[in-house]
Amino acid sequence: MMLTVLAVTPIIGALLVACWPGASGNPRLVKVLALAVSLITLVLAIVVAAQFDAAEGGYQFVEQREWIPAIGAHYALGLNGIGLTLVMLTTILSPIVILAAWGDRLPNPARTHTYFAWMLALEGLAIGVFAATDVFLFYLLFEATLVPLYFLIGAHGGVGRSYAAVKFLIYNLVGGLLMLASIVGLYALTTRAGESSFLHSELIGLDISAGTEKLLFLGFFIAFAVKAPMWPLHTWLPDAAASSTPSTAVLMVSIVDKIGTFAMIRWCLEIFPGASQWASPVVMVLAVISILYGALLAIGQDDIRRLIAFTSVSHFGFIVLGIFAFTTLSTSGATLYMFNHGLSTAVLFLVTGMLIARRGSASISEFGGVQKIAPVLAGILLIGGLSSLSLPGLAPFISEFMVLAGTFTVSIPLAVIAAFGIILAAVYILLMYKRTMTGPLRPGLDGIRELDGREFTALAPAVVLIIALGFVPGPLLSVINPSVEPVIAQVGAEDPVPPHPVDAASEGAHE
Amino acid sequence: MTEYITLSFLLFTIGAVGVLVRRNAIVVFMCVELMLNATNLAFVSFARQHGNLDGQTAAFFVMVVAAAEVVIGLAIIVSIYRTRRSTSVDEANLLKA
Amino acid sequence: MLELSWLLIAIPLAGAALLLVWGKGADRFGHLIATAASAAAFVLGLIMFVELIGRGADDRSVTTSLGTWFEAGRFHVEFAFTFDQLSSLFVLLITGVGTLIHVYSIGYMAHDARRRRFFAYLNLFVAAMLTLVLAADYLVLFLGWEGVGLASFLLIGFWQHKETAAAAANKAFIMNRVGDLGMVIALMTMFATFGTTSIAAVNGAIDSASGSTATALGLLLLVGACGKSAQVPLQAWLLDAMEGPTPVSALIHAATMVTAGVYLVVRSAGIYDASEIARTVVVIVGLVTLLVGAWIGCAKDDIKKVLAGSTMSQIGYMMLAAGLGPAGYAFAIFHLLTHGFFKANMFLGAGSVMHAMDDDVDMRHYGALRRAMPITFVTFGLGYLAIIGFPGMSGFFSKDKIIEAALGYNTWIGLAAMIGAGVTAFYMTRLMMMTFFGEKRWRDEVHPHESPSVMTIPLIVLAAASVLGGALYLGGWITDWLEPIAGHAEHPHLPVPVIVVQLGVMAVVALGVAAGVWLYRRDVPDRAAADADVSIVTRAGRHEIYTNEVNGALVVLPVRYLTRLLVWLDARGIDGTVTGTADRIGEASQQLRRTQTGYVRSYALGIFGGALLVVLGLLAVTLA
Amino acid sequence: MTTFWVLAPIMVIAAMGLILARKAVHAALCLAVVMISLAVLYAVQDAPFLFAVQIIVYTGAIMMLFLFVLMLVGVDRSDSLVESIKGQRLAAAVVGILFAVTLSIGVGQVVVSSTIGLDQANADGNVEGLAALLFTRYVIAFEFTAALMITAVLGAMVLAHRERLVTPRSQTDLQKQRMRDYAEQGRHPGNPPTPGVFALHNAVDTPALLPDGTTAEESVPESLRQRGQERQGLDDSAVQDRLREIGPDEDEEDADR
Repeated sequence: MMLTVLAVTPIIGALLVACWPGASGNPRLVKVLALAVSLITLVLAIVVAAQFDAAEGGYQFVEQREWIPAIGAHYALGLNGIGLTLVMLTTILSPIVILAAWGDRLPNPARTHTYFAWMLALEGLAIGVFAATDVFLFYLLFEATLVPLYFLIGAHGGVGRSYAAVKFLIYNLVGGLLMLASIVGLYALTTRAGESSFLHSELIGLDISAGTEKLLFLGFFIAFAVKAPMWPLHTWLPDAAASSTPSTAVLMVSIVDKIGTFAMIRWCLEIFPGASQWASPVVMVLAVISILYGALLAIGQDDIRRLIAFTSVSHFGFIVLGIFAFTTLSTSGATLYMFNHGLSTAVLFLVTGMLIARRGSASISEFGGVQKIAPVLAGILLIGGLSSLSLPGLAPFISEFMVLAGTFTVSIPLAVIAAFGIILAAVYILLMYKRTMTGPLRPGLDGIRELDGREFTALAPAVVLIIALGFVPGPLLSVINPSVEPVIAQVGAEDPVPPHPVDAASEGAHE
Repeated sequence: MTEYITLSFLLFTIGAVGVLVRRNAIVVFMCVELMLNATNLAFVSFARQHGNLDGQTAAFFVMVVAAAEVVIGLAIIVSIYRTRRSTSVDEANLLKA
Repeated sequence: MLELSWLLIAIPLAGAALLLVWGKGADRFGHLIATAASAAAFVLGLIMFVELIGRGADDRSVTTSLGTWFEAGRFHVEFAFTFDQLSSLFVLLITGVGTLIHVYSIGYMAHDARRRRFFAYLNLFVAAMLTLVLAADYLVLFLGWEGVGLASFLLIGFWQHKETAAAAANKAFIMNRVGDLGMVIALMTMFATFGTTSIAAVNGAIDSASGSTATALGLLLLVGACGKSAQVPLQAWLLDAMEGPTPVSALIHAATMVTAGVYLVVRSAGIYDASEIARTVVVIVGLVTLLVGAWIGCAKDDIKKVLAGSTMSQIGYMMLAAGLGPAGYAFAIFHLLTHGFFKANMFLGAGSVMHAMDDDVDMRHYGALRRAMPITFVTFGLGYLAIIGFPGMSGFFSKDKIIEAALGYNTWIGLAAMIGAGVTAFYMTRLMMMTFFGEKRWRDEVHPHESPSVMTIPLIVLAAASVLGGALYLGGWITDWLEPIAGHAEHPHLPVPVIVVQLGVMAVVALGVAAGVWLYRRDVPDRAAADADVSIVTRAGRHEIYTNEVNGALVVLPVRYLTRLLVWLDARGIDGTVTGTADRIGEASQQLRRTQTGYVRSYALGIFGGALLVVLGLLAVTLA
Repeated sequence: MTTFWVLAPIMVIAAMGLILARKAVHAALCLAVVMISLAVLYAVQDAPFLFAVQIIVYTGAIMMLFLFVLMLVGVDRSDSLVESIKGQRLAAAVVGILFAVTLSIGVGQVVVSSTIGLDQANADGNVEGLAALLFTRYVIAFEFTAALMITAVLGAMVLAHRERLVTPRSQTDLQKQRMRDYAEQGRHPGNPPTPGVFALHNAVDTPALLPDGTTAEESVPESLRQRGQERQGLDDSAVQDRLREIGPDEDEEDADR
């Protein structure tokens, strides 16, 4: 029941926010209400995390009920370490995002309550996606997340919002349709094998012929590659990010896009291990292209939000690379990367969003010298940027290194080429920082305010987490590792043994 | 038996073609009635073939519905005629953007 | 006590965090907190050093682990620190010189509104640098490595309102990232080969791996070292880094951070011992940088850039020594320490001069400052004597040893190093002559004055260290001390007796000094000759032998064009395909729209046709 | 069977007449023929009740309604047979023929079992048999048809009813309006000309000719004009033609000279 409560709480909250009498005339009430709901959800998530037995590894808090017996669909929820990580990310980011969204200038202020309601609805649906262990339920929730995002972008975004929203929707619907076709295929297979079922546990053991498996795998994978987004299916992201509010962008990139990479692990790797092995070389090459391509395009952007969107393309490349390298190290790293990237991108999007709101323009060339009058804002931007370029001591470094090191044991050339991303990351982040924050103050920027208390409160938890996880990632990894190991075993891969292993414990610990 | 059904189909097709080619709403309407009658004939014939009265019952219901439909249809034609002074179905092409 | 090495790092780190988080409230006393933190780390380091000396020779490496940093699969990183002979020396250098520079900065930055921030960054740097030298695992070392890079970035760009400072900071960070790429690949190679990145484990197990692995590791680490230590070909950032406040140049870009590459090579002695090729490349890199640095030092008029060129050159000596293997490791560290003293001394002296000259850095505007700033002059002069290797000064011992070792390795390399010593003497003499001797060339509104005692006391202490640093070599102490890490150094087999070498070096140095004095004995014009009027050698030196241009043409421009091309391709190619498809569908729909005439009879025809199709379909199914 | 073979051609011809007749009234009469013939076919097929209903409901009520509406909207008017939608007629013909052919082929497949006949079902009488079905198995549907009929009646009333939206204008108002129009637009304040004043055609559907030879549209009664039943084109040339038919006009010839 715990998971249902967790997922339904924000959705009830969304209904409350949307329907609260007089909500449309009282934005402040709406904001407080939404924040309260998201905080309650966070508390619930912490309760779940506290009860989670990290060492056990398998699915916990399992709920399973018959839903549509005719096709064998179940209402089945359960969390493993990977799911828990992403649920925590969702519940941690939601209050941050909602608090940061308080000051958003919406195209139609009278609809503020729907803005916050959609955010909460998205939170609830995302939790459901991460917890679903029935592929039919997963698919429904996966597609349902498009609805809130569509409205968040299309109704509450900025310039070009309807174009971006439609582009986002069509891209993701096309991916979703391919996945639906694969799900129908799975249904046919299970029906033929005996009893129709969509349950993850049933599908894992399913006997699929190699050709069919590849086709079904592709249906799933393309849907997730669009979501993730991977080169060359990425072009919806920059538009969507540039046309939405910062909070929407965070929800989209930090949470919803993670569904893609998360689902690659849960559905592609576990259900189609053979096909995953088959596709892995191509996917890894695509991932490396994403890394470099995203980074190079980020360098060439003038719109800050598009820049961050392209950095995300690059980072998602790392995540996918880690997943498809099939080593415990890289896949754990990829999972950790999802969490860390969520945090660092949230900080970047929100803090630049605050900057953009102050200036009324997202063009880098319109800024300059802001550091002088808003040092705290500049500092947080720098920390966010440094985490994005994976500076050791900040959370993303560990995950990026894990991904690279794990990949290196599988393919040296790919890991080395991908590592060039770390140079490009420095270029795009530091150029952006330099052009916006340093140098003489540009005329017209005199009115830029320092972060106010609310904004600082919204950003501080994420910044603290980024720094803390840079030094103490242990708690997260202890949850992730036991869940990743069975995945790697299911794929049938084994961690390569170093040719000249050293027993680190005995060597390193001599006094 | 086959000949009754064939006649029914023939009448139905003629009715349908009439709907397609005539522009006077009243005539179009009459063609629709012809189509309904054609189906009734099929119903009655099938009733005889199967040896029960369900077909005739169906034909009866069709007649009832047809009567109701004619009442409403003609009322609509009259009211359209009142506003547009025409009974041509081509004039009512507001569906076109 | 020796298990407290983490505390060494924690103290300045806490200082930095405190100053940054406290905010404006700490403006009045922030610098004192930072200085106290640095001093406390020094005291703790000193106590630990004394304890280490008290221990037996084979019991001088203490590793303490704070626990696991992260682990997954076969990978496991301990957050562990090693306090041993090598790191203890570095701890003392970093905290000692660091504390002096903190003290100096109190005076130097007194009028800067953001002084608290400056001290926070300095403390951050000290913490990161200590992490670097204390790390027991290459990954922890990399943490410190990047930490000092960050501190360097923040401090070079400290005066962010200057475009040049911000650009220099970016350049430093990005060029270092190129080096870091080598480091990261080295780390991955270590993991893939040995399943660990522990320094002790990797260096211990390197013999079991193939020679090519050792060579690869050696070269990759060298790439990292080149980036951090401003060695050719990644040296271009160091001269620009002089945009930072002078104490930063002294601490980070002279005494400590830039020598991290040398530390890395010495720390990875096991790896380099296993690969002749890697060592040779280190020697070549060191030698080339040595000469290039000296060359640049001769041509610049900016006092800080001369010193920066000199730093490059001196680190080149250290690299050269480190590349010689066990014969040179100890001398590399020895020179590193003495250089840390005298170069910090001279940078601070230069800062003192600039302070007096209203932040003018052009030596052509100086002249005859010896009377106006006697303490600065004397301390700077002692540093000068040390760097040129005046007999008895610290530099004399450390540099001589390197040249001897180089001669023992290869006569030509030794001779080249010797010539480098002569050139060093020349450009340092030039600097002395232009700054402190000759006629006054400063403008009348400038009133040179001696700096306050908070700045001169560190100068005096460092000058004393520059003079006395050679004491470390008394009785070969430093080679013995480092032997467990660096291996036993054989006495080099020289073609000529040692005394001949020493006399030869002295002769070359004397020549360099004489040339400097002769050329700049009279007044120097207060404006440099135009590029066209000087020899091609001078011109190249002024332009830092055109490395910026080369980098620009080979890296920056191609990347910029590639970026533009990709932006265009993304919009036209990939997104163009997508939007193009959408447009085609839209056009097709426009065509199809024509069928929607709005005539009800058309729709009826459609219905009828559809019915026909359904019937046909049904028939087809039944008949089939 | 004789009845069928006699009636079937008549019905097909009448049906063709329905879609080919220019005038709606003719079409309605054709339809009536089809319906009555159908009624006979029902009778032949042991459906006396439906025979009666067909005559009463269709031929009696529905056809009357059709004719009623036809009278209302103009009985004389014949439709233009020129097709306005390109290809509509051809397409309709092709689809229709294909449809008929396909269905006829289909019938051969469907109607295979022999005819049972209704003798047994009609043992208690056709009406009783139908009644038994209607009031047992189909009673709910039957009730719904009742509801449908009521709704239809109400619907027809709502649709055909015209609410008076403005108070009717009195003679005084009309007169005032007429004078205002005269003042503002110069419209003739007197009665409109009567139709056919230059009695070339002795009918109310002929517009009057004005002195300059043009026609006065408003001379034709409005209801005729709305139905589009006024005679067109009594323009100058038509007048001349008519005059020539009547006989040479001396004045005209004088003028020519």
